[in-house]
Amino acid sequence: MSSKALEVDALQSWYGESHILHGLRFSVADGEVVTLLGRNGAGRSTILKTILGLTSKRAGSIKVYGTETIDMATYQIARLGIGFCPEERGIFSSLTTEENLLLPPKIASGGMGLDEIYEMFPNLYERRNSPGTRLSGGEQQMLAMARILRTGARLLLLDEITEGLAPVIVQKLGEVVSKLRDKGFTIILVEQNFRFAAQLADRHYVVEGGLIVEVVERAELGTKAQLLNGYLGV
Amino acid sequence: MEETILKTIGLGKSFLGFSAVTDVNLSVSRGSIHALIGPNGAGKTTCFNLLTKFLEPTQGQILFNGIDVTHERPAQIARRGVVRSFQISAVFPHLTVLENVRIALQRELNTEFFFWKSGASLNALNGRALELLHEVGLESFANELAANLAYGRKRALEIATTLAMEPELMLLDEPTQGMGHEDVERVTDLIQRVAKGRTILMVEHNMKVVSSIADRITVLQRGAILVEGNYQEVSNNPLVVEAYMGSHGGDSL
Amino acid sequence: ADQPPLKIGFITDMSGLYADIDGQGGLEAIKMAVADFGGTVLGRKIEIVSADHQNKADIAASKTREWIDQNGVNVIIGGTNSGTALATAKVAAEKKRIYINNGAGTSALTNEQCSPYTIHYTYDTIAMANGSAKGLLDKGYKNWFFLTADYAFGYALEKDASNVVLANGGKVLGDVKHPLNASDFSSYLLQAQSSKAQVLGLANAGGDTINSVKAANEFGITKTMKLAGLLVFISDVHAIGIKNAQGLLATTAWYWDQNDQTRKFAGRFMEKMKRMPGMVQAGDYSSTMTYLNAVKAAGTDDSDKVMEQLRKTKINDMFTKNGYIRKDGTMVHDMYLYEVKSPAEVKSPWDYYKLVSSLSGEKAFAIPPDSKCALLNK
Amino acid sequence: MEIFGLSTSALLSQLLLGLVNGSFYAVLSLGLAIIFGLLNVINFSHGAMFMLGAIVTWMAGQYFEINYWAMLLLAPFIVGLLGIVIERLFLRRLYQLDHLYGLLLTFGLTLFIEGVLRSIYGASGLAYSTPELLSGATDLGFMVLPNYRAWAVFSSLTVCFVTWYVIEKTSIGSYLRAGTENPKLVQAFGVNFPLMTTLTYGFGVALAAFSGVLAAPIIQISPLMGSNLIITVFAVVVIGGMGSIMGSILTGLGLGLVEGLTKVFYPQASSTVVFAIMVIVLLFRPAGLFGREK
Amino acid sequence: MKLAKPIILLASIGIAIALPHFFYPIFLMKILCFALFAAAFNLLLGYTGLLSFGHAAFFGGAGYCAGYFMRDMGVGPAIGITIAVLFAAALGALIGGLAIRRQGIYFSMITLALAQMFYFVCVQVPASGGEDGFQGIPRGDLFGLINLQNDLNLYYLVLCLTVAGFLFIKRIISSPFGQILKAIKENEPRAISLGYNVNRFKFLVFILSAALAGLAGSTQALVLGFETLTDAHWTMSGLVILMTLVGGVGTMLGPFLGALVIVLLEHRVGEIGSFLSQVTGVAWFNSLGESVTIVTGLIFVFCVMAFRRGLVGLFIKQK
Ligand SMILES: Nc1ncnc2c1ncn2[C@@H]1O[C@H](COP(=O)(O)OP(=O)(O)OP(=O)(O)O)[C@@H](O)[C@H]1O
Ligand SMILES: Nc1ncnc2c1ncn2[C@@H]1O[C@H](COP(=O)(O)OP(=O)(O)OP(=O)(O)O)[C@@H](O)[C@H]1O
Ligand SMILES: CC(C)C[C@H](N)C(=O)O
Ligand SMILES: [Mg+2]
Ligand SMILES: [Mg+2]
Repeated sequence: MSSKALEVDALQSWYGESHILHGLRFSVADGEVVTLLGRNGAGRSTILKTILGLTSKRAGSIKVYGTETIDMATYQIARLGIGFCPEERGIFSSLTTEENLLLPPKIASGGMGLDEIYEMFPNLYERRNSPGTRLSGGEQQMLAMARILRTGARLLLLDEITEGLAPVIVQKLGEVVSKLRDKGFTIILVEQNFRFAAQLADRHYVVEGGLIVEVVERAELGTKAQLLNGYLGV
Repeated sequence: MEETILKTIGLGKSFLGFSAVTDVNLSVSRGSIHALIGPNGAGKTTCFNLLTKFLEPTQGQILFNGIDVTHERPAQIARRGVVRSFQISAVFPHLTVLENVRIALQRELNTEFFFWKSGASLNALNGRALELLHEVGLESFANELAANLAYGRKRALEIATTLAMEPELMLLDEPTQGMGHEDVERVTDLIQRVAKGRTILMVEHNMKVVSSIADRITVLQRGAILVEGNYQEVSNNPLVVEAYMGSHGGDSL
Repeated sequence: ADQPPLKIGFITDMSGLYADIDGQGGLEAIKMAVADFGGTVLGRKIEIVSADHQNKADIAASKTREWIDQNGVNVIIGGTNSGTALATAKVAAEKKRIYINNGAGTSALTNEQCSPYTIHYTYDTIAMANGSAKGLLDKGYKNWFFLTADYAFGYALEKDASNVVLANGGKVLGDVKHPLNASDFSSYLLQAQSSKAQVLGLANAGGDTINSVKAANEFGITKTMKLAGLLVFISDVHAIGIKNAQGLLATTAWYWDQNDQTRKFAGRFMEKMKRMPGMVQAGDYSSTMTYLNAVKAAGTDDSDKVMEQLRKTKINDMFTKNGYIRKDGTMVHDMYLYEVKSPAEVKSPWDYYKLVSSLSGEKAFAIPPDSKCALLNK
Repeated sequence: MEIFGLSTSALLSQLLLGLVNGSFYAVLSLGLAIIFGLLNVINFSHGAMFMLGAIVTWMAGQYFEINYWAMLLLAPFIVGLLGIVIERLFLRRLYQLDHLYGLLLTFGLTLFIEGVLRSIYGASGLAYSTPELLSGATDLGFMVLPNYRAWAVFSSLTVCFVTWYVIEKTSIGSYLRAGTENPKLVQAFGVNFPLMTTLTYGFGVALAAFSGVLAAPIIQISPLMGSNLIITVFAVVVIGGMGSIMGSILTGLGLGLVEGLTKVFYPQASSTVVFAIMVIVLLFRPAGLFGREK
Repeated sequence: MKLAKPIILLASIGIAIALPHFFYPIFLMKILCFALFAAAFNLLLGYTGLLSFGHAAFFGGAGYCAGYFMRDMGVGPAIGITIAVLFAAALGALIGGLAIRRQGIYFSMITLALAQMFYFVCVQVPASGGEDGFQGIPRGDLFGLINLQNDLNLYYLVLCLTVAGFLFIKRIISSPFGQILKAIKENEPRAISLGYNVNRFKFLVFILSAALAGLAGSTQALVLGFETLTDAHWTMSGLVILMTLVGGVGTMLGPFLGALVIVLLEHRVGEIGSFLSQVTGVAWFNSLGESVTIVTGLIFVFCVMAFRRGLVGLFIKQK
């Protein structure tokens, strides 16, 4: 096993005719937490989707735990141990909350138990029998996050998980993510909420126009604050 | 004119035995920006749905300008001047930005059923529509299809359309959700600007926005009102801190 | 030699429900007739144009109109389906062109909608009803129950048959109407059975007849009642299968195994089409011949003159003996009542029928007492 | 005893016959409901697949002397394979689009398949006889029920139940339901959804073919035998609640009964009654009898 | 460039006037009637987002109604068609009134079901002539002035009616009313929240569409001289959907092209086949005539797979 959870090189990606990613290179070691920062439309969500092969076309190289995946089908990539929490949440209206939670198949051992998850998100326990899309916006967000914790995936791609959540929940989610990091999960976070990201990440990538324009290590946060401000307007 | 523009008495809604909103007595005073906050699933969106009659209340009464509107249809409520935005942005994607706004303006002409009338008669509305677009900074996009706008601009368009209805009361559901910092600031400014002469009731999780513009805040929890007050009062209330704001005082940004 | 060709237009169901009764086989029969005639008449080449009306009256009528207006077609031969036939007849009459129908059942063609240019050649509902009902009544089957398809054609069959039954001292114990193209007949059959009638008259056609006979066997109704198909084609018997069809009574104008002439025609047809011809296809052949003979005899293709010639000629060929065209357009000829053989009696493929009785043309095509056809009184 | 001028035994026998037909509707509408509910495709070719089941059975008997019992399994398999080919070649490319396109495509395929078979076998039909083992009838006292019809009900209901169980009670079912809404996401969870959809379509179509085999000995086998059925079966699915598996089964059976009664009291209307029911049901229960409102 | 439009317009008018001298007028009229029918249908599907699966009821119903008044009541074509259009509108109010309360596929199904019930009435009522069809509708003359027995005269009348129908539809679409229809199609909840009672709009547009379909149906009955059950059957509802889709949904030209292609197919496959076999020398094409359904089927499959935007998509470039 490689010590790299993810290695991306010369990555390009398209939606139909529009060329979104123009050759990215970055890598994430096993057990690291990194964030992708940037403005609306910079292409951060697209990076996550491209890793899973969800865009219409992609080129370059993506190695997941050492396996080249550029020519693999989405479901095969996922089975290498990736858990994905999409931006639009993707809750299924024809399934109940609990069915939504149980939906993603286990792809490796070591996932969390249902009890553990309900303890973490009591709202979900309360609403477990109602149809997934009848949940409030925030509850759906929790559900989207919770359901990938069960699967045993070790590499988590989390897209704007704090969006629409009450501050207390955001805080709690921060705790969850650090706990996951402690357990050795590898996490890629896409965030608008810089404060949230800053506490958690080992490294930040700034994305603009489909390229990585800056890398900021945790230690450099103080020195590069000005720079980040310029890119993100924080 | 009454001081209170909107008042609910014992408003409640339950879904198959689960009560999402219980006994809410809300009063919104004219001319204010009133924020509705609370934990996820507290019933904020449901309240909005009840106020605009997208949902039928199981209990209680809704008074708008002192008139009981509990049993009116959604379109009637809108005609009274209560207009909402949606949690997920709602525009007419294949109409141009200008047409989007015109749809809302068109009602005042009272020609909406005139299928024999020329479409050119609507050009009379262009001036006003452009004015509104100017207000939200979109006039240069007037002939663009709404579908091609960036997210933050779609929200701005939605607000412009809502304004076109000359609403007395605007209901905004998480207007800044999913926006980058610049957009958040732009929309916050926008809300403040359009609030002049109107009343705004908004749901928002971004405490920066709430603290900077809300005159009054109602905190919902589990479908019921927990406390009410200005930002200072609410953010220092231990119940609110525990249920909603968390130890960072909600200022996670 | 610069004479324009004489054109025969053939329009029928080529692709739908009734395509086996007429369709490609009918076209082949007409081609055989033209070839047998020598390919030319009055020094003109004989041409055939054909079309599929898809059982849609509008297509039938507009095609006919177009053929006459634009292509100079001299005679229209039309196939199955009453609706299309009535619409075509109307156009032909308006344009004064001869229209010969083989395959449509409706007697309206020679009754309320009769025209001096329409010839109804092979059979009509009256002849079918007479054939079946008379034959059975003579054998002592007096009590009838009808299973009737719920449309004009089914009603006509039932009405014509029950008139005959009543006129000959029989009784109609009841009827049940089923929607067109029903797939399950068990319910109707049980209703029929409980009437305790001796004969079950099937006033339907095609798939409906086939399915009724199949179900009647399954429910053992054939043991207690005699099944009389008021309009059964040999292709239907083929589809039902001899095991289920045995004992079924069927009236027909023509059967391939009647005599040497019919067998010879059938053999030639079989070679081309890989199936035996039915009465409609035989009628196509015969009517084409008859028409061409009349053109030759009249020395012109003028519709009125040819019609006159047709009316005064007796038809004697492999299709019928001493047939003639009555004033209302009916071609009057003998009809035959057959019974379907039992599997043991069948000696060769398509050897399905044994003769029960025959009925003279006058009796079979009796003019209805209340006929509204004005031509009859001229 | 008499009810509406009909003896109890007559009424019972009519109801039983209704149930027989109902079980055909149940299997057919089940297949349609699965395909609609899980793939979002309005499978207009369902009637053609039903017909193919019957014709393949006839062909196997005619040309290869394979008997009914073998075909009961083989015909659905063969037609299912055809379904798989159709899904791979055509339908696959239409999932992202409006329902209409799936409908239009399957409508076109139906015309094509029916047209080709009609030009080979004609329209009047092919004969197929009841298997020896099931010929004969049983006297139930109030009526004589052909053994074959009893078998048809029994086997249909068994197939329906098993299918329902798999879809509603196993995880395969929940993948399918979720995949209807958001196929990409389900794949992102590591499920080979394209394969599942292909197999599901194949299975739905195989159900239709199974029903076709069952029908072969009792109704006329002809290239057009399915074309009148499809619209009724479609109505059944709508009344049951689009996509509801149990709904389509129960409604199928129920419709058989209602139709049976109509055949006694107002036979002409027996093929229209389903639409009257549909209007009434939809006006009062917008999502069908067993459907969930969105 | 400014001149292009009027030139195209003038050319089309010229062609339309000259056409019956080159092609068979009745056939042309049939295409016109179906084009109008498809355009009426498209007003609902393409511009309001409502898929009616019951439009045959209006088309066929109006045909019967016009036939009945013209043949059995002896009224002239102008009055006959007017009554038939009113009848279709009333039927539209009935069916639409019930159907618009439901959405999506359920809306389509209610329209289908009600149309099937109407079909049942057509089958049962003796006046319709059942399967034999309602035969012998007289063409009469227009206002006692223009003799419609003459195919050319009738052609110009039908042309005028169709063009008027198209212009009317165009007007509806661009009218203030049409704007709201578009808004409903795009985002119904938003239209409601802007204070529009969407059901009223749907109701009105449904009636307009039914009335126009009725105009097409009654005109066709006048042209052909009879009316049959085919026109009221659900397959006719299916056919009009196909025409619209094949031509291009939500465009003015689409329904016209779709009708042209489908009517051509129905009537001309045989000839197209023999033409092809002459050109290519492949004898198989000759047998095309017997296989209308096979060819039609293939064309639909082809359209769905390759020309999803309809024929119009071939002319208008991608956005
Ligand atoms: N499905 C799609 N089809 C076409 N273009 C798309 C699609 N999704 C995203 N884009 C475009 O790709 C670009 C990058 O989008 P992406 O969603 O990756 O941005 P992001 O950085 O995640 O921003 P956001 O804050 O809005 O989520 C944007 O210009 C967007 O308009
Ligand atoms: N249609 C419905 N059926 C059943 N339960 C519902 C329905 N709509 C909302 N709920 C439930 O009611 C509660 C309140 O939901 P609501 O959407 O009003 O929350 P909210 O305060 O807007 O939360 P958020 O901030 O997360 O958007 C939630 O627990 C939700 O699951
Ligand atoms: C059985 C068919 C050839 C007759 C057809 N039903 C008719 O109407 O004439
Ligand atoms: Mg994003
Ligand atoms: Mg909410």
